[in-house]
Amino acid sequence: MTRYTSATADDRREMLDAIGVSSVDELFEQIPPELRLGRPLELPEGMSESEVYERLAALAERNADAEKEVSFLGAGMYDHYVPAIVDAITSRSEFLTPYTPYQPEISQGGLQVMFEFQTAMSELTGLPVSSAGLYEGPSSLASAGYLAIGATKRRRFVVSRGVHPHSRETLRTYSVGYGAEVVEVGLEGGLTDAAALADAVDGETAAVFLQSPNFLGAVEDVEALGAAAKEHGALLIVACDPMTLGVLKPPGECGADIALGEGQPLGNRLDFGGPSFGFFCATEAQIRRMPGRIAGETEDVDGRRGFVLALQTREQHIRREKATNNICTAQALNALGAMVHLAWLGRQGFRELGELLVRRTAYARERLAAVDGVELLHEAPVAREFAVRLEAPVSKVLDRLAERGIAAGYPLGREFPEFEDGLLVAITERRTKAQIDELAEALSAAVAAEREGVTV
Amino acid sequence: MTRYTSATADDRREMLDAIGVSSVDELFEQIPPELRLGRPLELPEGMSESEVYERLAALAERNADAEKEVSFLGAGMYDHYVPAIVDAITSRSEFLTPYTPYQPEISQGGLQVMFEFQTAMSELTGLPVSSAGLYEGPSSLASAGYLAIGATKRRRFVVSRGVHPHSRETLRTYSVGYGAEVVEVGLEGGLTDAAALADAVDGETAAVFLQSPNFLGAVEDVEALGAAAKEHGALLIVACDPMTLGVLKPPGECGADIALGEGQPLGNRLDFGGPSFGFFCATEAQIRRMPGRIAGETEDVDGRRGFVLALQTREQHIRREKATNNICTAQALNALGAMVHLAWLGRQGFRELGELLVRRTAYARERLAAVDGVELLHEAPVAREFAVRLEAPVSKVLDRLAERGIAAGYPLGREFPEFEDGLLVAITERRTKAQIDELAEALSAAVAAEREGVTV
Amino acid sequence: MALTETPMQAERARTIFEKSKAGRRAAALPATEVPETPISELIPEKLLRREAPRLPEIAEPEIVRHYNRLSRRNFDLDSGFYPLGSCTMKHNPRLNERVAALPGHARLHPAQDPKRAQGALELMWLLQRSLSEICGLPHVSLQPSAGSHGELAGLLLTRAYHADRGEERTKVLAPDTSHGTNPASVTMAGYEVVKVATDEVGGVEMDDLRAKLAENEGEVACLMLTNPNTLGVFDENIGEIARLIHEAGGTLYYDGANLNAVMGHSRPGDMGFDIVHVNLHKSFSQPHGGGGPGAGPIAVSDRIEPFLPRPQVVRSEGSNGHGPSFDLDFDRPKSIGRLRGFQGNFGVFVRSYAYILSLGADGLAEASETAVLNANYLKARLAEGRAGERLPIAFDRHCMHEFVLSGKPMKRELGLATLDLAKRLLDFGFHPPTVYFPLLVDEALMVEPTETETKESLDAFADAVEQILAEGETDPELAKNAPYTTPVRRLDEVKATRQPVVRQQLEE
Amino acid sequence: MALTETPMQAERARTIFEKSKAGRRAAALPATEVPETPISELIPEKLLRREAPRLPEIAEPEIVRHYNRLSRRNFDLDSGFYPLGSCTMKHNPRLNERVAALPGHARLHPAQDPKRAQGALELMWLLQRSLSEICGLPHVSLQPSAGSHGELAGLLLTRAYHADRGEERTKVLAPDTSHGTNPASVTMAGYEVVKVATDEVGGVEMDDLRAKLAENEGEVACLMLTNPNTLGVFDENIGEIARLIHEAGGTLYYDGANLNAVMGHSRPGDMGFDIVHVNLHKSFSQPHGGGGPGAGPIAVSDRIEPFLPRPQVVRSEGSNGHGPSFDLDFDRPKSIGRLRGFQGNFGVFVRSYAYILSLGADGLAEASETAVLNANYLKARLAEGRAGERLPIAFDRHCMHEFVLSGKPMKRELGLATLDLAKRLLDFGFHPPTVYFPLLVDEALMVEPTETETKESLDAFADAVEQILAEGETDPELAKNAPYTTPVRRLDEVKATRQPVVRQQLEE
Ligand SMILES: Cc1ncc(COP(=O)(O)O)c(C=O)c1O
Ligand SMILES: Cc1ncc(COP(=O)(O)O)c(C=O)c1O
Repeated sequence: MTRYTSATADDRREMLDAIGVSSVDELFEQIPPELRLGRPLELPEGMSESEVYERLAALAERNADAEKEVSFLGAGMYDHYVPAIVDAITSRSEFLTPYTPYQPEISQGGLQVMFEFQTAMSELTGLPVSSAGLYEGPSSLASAGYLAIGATKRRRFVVSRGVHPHSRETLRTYSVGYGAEVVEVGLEGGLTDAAALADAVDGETAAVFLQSPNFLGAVEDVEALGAAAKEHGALLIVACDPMTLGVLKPPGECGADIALGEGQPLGNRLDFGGPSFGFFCATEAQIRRMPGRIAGETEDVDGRRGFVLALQTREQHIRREKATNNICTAQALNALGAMVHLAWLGRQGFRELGELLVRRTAYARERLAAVDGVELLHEAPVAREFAVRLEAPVSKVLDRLAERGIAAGYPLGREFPEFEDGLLVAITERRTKAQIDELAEALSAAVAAEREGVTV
Repeated sequence: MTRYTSATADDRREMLDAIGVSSVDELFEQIPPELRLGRPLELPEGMSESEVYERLAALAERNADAEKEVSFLGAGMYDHYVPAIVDAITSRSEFLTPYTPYQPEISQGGLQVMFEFQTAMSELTGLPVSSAGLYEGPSSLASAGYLAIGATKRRRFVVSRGVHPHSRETLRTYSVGYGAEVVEVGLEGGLTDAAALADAVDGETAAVFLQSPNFLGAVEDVEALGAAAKEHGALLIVACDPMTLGVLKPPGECGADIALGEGQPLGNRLDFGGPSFGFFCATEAQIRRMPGRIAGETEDVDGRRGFVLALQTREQHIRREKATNNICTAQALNALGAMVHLAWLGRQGFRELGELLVRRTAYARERLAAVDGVELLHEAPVAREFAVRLEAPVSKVLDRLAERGIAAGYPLGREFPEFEDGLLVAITERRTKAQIDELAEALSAAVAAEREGVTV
Repeated sequence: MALTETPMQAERARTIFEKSKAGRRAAALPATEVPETPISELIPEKLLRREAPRLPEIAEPEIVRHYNRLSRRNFDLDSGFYPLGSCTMKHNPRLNERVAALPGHARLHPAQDPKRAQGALELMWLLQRSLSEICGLPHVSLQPSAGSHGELAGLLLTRAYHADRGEERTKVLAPDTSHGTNPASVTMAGYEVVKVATDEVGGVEMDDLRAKLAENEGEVACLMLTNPNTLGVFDENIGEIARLIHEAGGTLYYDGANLNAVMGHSRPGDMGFDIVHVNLHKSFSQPHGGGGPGAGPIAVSDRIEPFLPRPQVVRSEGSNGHGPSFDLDFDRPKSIGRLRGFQGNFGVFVRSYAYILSLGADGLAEASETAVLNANYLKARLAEGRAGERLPIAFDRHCMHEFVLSGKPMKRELGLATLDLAKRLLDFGFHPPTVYFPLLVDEALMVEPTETETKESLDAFADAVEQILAEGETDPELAKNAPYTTPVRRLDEVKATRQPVVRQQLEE
Repeated sequence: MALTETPMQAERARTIFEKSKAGRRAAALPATEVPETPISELIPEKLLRREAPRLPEIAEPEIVRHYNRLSRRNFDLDSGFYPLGSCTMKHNPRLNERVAALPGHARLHPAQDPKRAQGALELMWLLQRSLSEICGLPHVSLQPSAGSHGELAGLLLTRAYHADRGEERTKVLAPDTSHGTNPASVTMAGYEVVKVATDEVGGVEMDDLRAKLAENEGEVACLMLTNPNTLGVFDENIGEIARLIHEAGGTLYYDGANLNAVMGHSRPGDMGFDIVHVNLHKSFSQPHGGGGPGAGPIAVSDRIEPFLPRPQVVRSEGSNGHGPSFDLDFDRPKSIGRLRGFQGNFGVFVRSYAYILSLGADGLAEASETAVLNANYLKARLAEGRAGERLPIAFDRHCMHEFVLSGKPMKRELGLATLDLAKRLLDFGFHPPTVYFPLLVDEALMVEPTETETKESLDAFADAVEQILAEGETDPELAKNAPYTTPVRRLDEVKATRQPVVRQQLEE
């Protein structure tokens, strides 16, 4: 008997009698003998709670996390401060342990949270309809592609190179499945090449994918770029960073049909990449093509206000092969974290935080640009992240800064061979002026040392 | 407006109008001008949540806690593993934030927990009546003295030197107040000197105080020692370590009138000494003299089972100067932690844990005794802690072990000048055989180095 | 005084937006510290937002109250019995939450240099090995975010596998008992679903399978199966099924949602499956969170391995004195590519690995044993008395970890639909079983007690069903109008879909 | 279907012991690792326990369910308005819980060498300095475990102070409005209480004070005062009172339970108090935990300092380049000694220091301002309509952070006792005010809203009182039999004291 099960020897006897078998093994006889394992799994024996804790704490010790070092890593996930009330609320059993709210009468807590979350994301993106949350950023973008095919009956995607490389790659992976061609449009001065984009879009284009701020941190003129899509009846799909939407014009006001993105910056910890959530907002026109759960308001038999899963006829458990998406279990708890974080920030705080990020990012960009051996990779306006070029091998410089307890940023080389010398630097409200100054100082020392070939 | 208050400018205006004053200052005019501070407090400005977190995390970093080093420190508080469900339950708002249950109809959760806790502590100590929890160990012992005076109308205490020095000192502090004489009886071979005790007790003695295992870890023969108290009609008051009561004979079976102690080992973290709780159990005869809250079972008007604060006529809010004790706010949440821990351990686990401690302690004692330059301070039987003598300056040896990330134990010198060379070593289920071996090895090296006068 | 409603019913729903008051706030932010340059000097005006989004304005105390009170309007696993078929609502150990919250896990950036994330990569590698052993398949990718994501991955792997052999197949077989995500994934992966019938003992109808294979010769890319299937029945013909599919050149996909029945007893790989997804939020105790997060790692055979998603966690033996080291391998030319960002739901991996460490080999096997024992016991209890009459078991045989009843007689004889029984169960403090699934059983009730329930809970549930059926004989209206004691009563779901209101409307 | 009881009422109380079943368990323990020597070979048989204590036997899932369900039978501050007079039920920030849980705090052993606990000692020192500034007294000891413990400390300090001057005094003065812990502490400290009357504006009756001082000349050791007092009234004569007590050679003790009214506005030290206790679980946001933990640090004047408890946290300036360092000072010859083990409730210190850092100088002052504003507003609202008639304010003047109403007219005119009103408030979802305290007001209702409540909550409470009084005019039985919607209804407290049942009885 493990500590999580309760069947005592007596219980087993009574239960087996009631079933009418003499042993549990008899119940497993429906498995053909040759398919029974017949040996213990080759796994360690069970451990006590304290031993499991020690084991995992020892593993955790071997990671350089943002509590141990000063991190300027971003590239889609950011070291924002998650307020204590987020943990206090998301850790309540009542939110942590239920399944998807299939029985609305006893799931009003979770359903109302979804409704509130949809309202908040709709406010942020400026689009009227929001899903209750998808897996995470890149797969949400790929799901938008699936929606676009359904909406336009076309199978050609035009994607800016400014879209997160993980999103572009995921879109490609999915496209092989549902059958779509992906055309990429390059960057000019850190921004999507408008002319190339206009050329690439045609009457066969199902959707145009942009990201703003884009992967290099540059704020795109979505409205202007989107014109090409409008003209040819393609959907305009915009990935965005929710933390910038207190300051930047919302996609909905820029003509986007769909706004989506990675939700981690809102109330979710880094967790080495997940779980977080993807948000997905769209125009009324797309409401019956949306992926994922959507909560809707209704009434009970006595006229009480209540909430249910609405438009379930889109979903796999009803529509099966005709579903608008296959998603089932998604990220309800992570969306709750986001909602609590947004309520905590509030209307004023959310804007102030956005402005704080813009100002500290501008400061950091200036400080680094002033460093000898460091120059800006582009001059486009930025909101919370920016790219520089180093006149020394990026990975070597990063190792030197790591020695000093600084994760200086994200090396662009692997995903942007054209920026082999590129480094992406992200700012959050946790990165103080002092830390930014320290980064500049350390970077200058490291680049200099590399150029002089000093060995670590 | 701080983030914890809600009065907006509009609110203030409306509220001031309703009150009929023009400003909040007017409300403060009842304070004579010369007594108004008239300047801001000399404290830093308020900080954001993330800044407060960083500040306190930086302070915490500067402590060598049991997560950072291997700790054999005990002396009344022990590094036991607190199961995760304890935190999960004690952190629920419903337990964390209410006041003392003055309105029983809406406090059944807390009141039933008290009732369960009383049952558990009664089972552990073998005494029928338990309080719902006092501040902590030593002050509970001092409160027992106050009870003894009320019960016997005598004012002389006989205390074994084996009782925790903090308890003895606290008893002295209190005795100066309520007026009692404290007579101390020494130790022989680590145990209370039975003959001296018998001599010290007389017809004027209100109570005899013993501790088992005593401060040096030795298991006392409470029954035998207690005879003297019985003979002269003094109360037998026994301090004990709850974690040993799965193995050791409960005080109730040894003739104790009162069993009490520090509750920290049960479900409470170290917290640099508090908050924890004191437990206090007694015979039926003392029920109306007990200190602190006691929950009792009763019924509601419809005959439903329910719980209330019983015997409140003992308490200060009813009896005022005639109260059996002045205690009010105590440690309800800490007692809940203990109850959950005890339920988690369960009847079998609690005994097994006690046996584990006895066996690992015996092993550690043997290993250390075998170290050159280390010898046992006494040969008496021990349960979870033991004392050794070092043939090198204790504080220097401790510094050397600290260098290796080991807190080797508690130096006896300050409180026991006669054991200037004494070290008290505690064992919990978190101290593995490997760590014990490492301690022996490190101790041997350190003592040797000190004797050879090697400098660190 | 007569009660007209429960206290919770009396409290009408108000969203946090309706509790907002201009000027209030909970957050205090750090000082800017750097020059307060006007934003419009840093970013062109036309790219800026005019009005701040209308997020709620409310101080911290009321935010906490709002969500605490809301939480109590949920039924949860920590409140009572939750026999929701196919969802494996087993206990969620809090230890797992504790270890997942360690800063070394929770504040580790996913783009951290692998050299400085060795603990995380080793944990992922260890989890991969564990799942590989449990599934009986040599290779594992942890990337998929949930079961359905794993299914899509499996189908894309199938496509890549066939393409690599120069074939393009168009059909995927799935039994009529399959879960909705299966066909949905098939379509998303660009395939067409071909249904296979179920035989009289609840397994795949072999003749129909042969027929479908013949009809679609050379076209069948894959057969997706759940075993034990959604009827809780272990398909004894699985060996033969595998032979047929492989003969036909297809891959065999195992929907691992029901793995909790066979851990340590039987392995999909040994049954002949090529691809398996595992729902860590089912068999491996990741809390469901009211609808996620989860994770859907996949285990595959050698022939599928080359196509696994990128990146893969790899281990290299330590050289000269150094221990082994771990890395992310991106250099996988045949890979289907990414299914999502970064490395997957790591926080879920930590919890599930902690669970595997806690139970160990014996514990996992014992968990499945007890799950099967509990299911068969509850089935036996429900075969007694009224339940036995009105709610017969759909396929009368020993079940594995779950079983399906049919409410058809109850409906015919008492006029009570399965939905009515489910709603009435709410008044008895139980979460109802899964209803109306699988589709081939009318008025289906799918019951999965899981191993972490006590005999007492199973008995209480059986007694409640008996009592509801007894009520139904005398007063069927009681169940038809249930529930009575829940925070809200039966809700109008049609309205919510006909005129969808999907967000709070706000003034100004 | 008519509701006969609420779901919670329908669930009868069962203790965890009653849910026990032999053989079940939640804990798995580490292996012994060392020789399994029979215990009786290590400890003599006669010292060993025969039967293991009958603790519950139950697996983890049911333990979690038991306590989660129990928790919902509590009303708590995070559920609603809690105007419990004298208890300062202000919001408990979760940030404080987070920082208290950091391993550097939570797993720090109290006997750790001060050299290796510098962060903890510095935190204690910083908290001491903060409280010193807030109280206007130069020296602080954090040792006392709660308010009443602080009172005892203060009285023992008083005794030591007099003894040091070769005097032994026997009497302590306290107003009839004082909290029960005051006289109880007086007796415990070996003194005799002498009551001082209250004047028509709620302050100390000066003539009576003079008389009592004269009657007990040379005998008065101390006057214990709460200011603002338990009527919520600030005693304007405090200057004169201090002069008289000091003239008489006594010490002046400040019960700091009401400090929340004056933080940053007025300081006990400046009022002439020698000794102050602070309830960190009131003004400084430590959660009450259903009756603790708390902490009751004391701040004292120079003449009391030599007698402070041992050990004291001290700071020494850093020499040659090193920063300052912190230590525990045991060498205090005149100290009254210890009041408890180790250094006090450190975990509480962390929370309260985090609170002080969060609010800062302005925030603390603003908190007191808003507390006073909220109290006066609610007082004004309750002076309207029926409440104004039936529940007059005991002392009609501006209050500080709380105020006291008298239910005397309500009782006379409607036959409703204050208790009935309190119980009826439970049905409206409010925690009632403190009742029947202070004693000198009949049918007293002591209302303290605190600064963290919204105007909406205050209005809702006032409306509820109005409605209950209106009901009372037409149907007084309604309130007399209230509550109706709570998990249990009115409980028989007499029975619980007459035939006390204070533990679960168990078989075998
Ligand atoms: C049989 C079966 N297959 C697939 C799924 C889909 O898994 P997920 O919800 O993790 O996407 C589920 C659970 O919902 C299921 O029960
Ligand atoms: C006025 C007053 N004095 C003293 C106390 C006692 O404080 P504590 O409960 O912390 O011992 C209280 C609170 O109960 C109080 O309200």
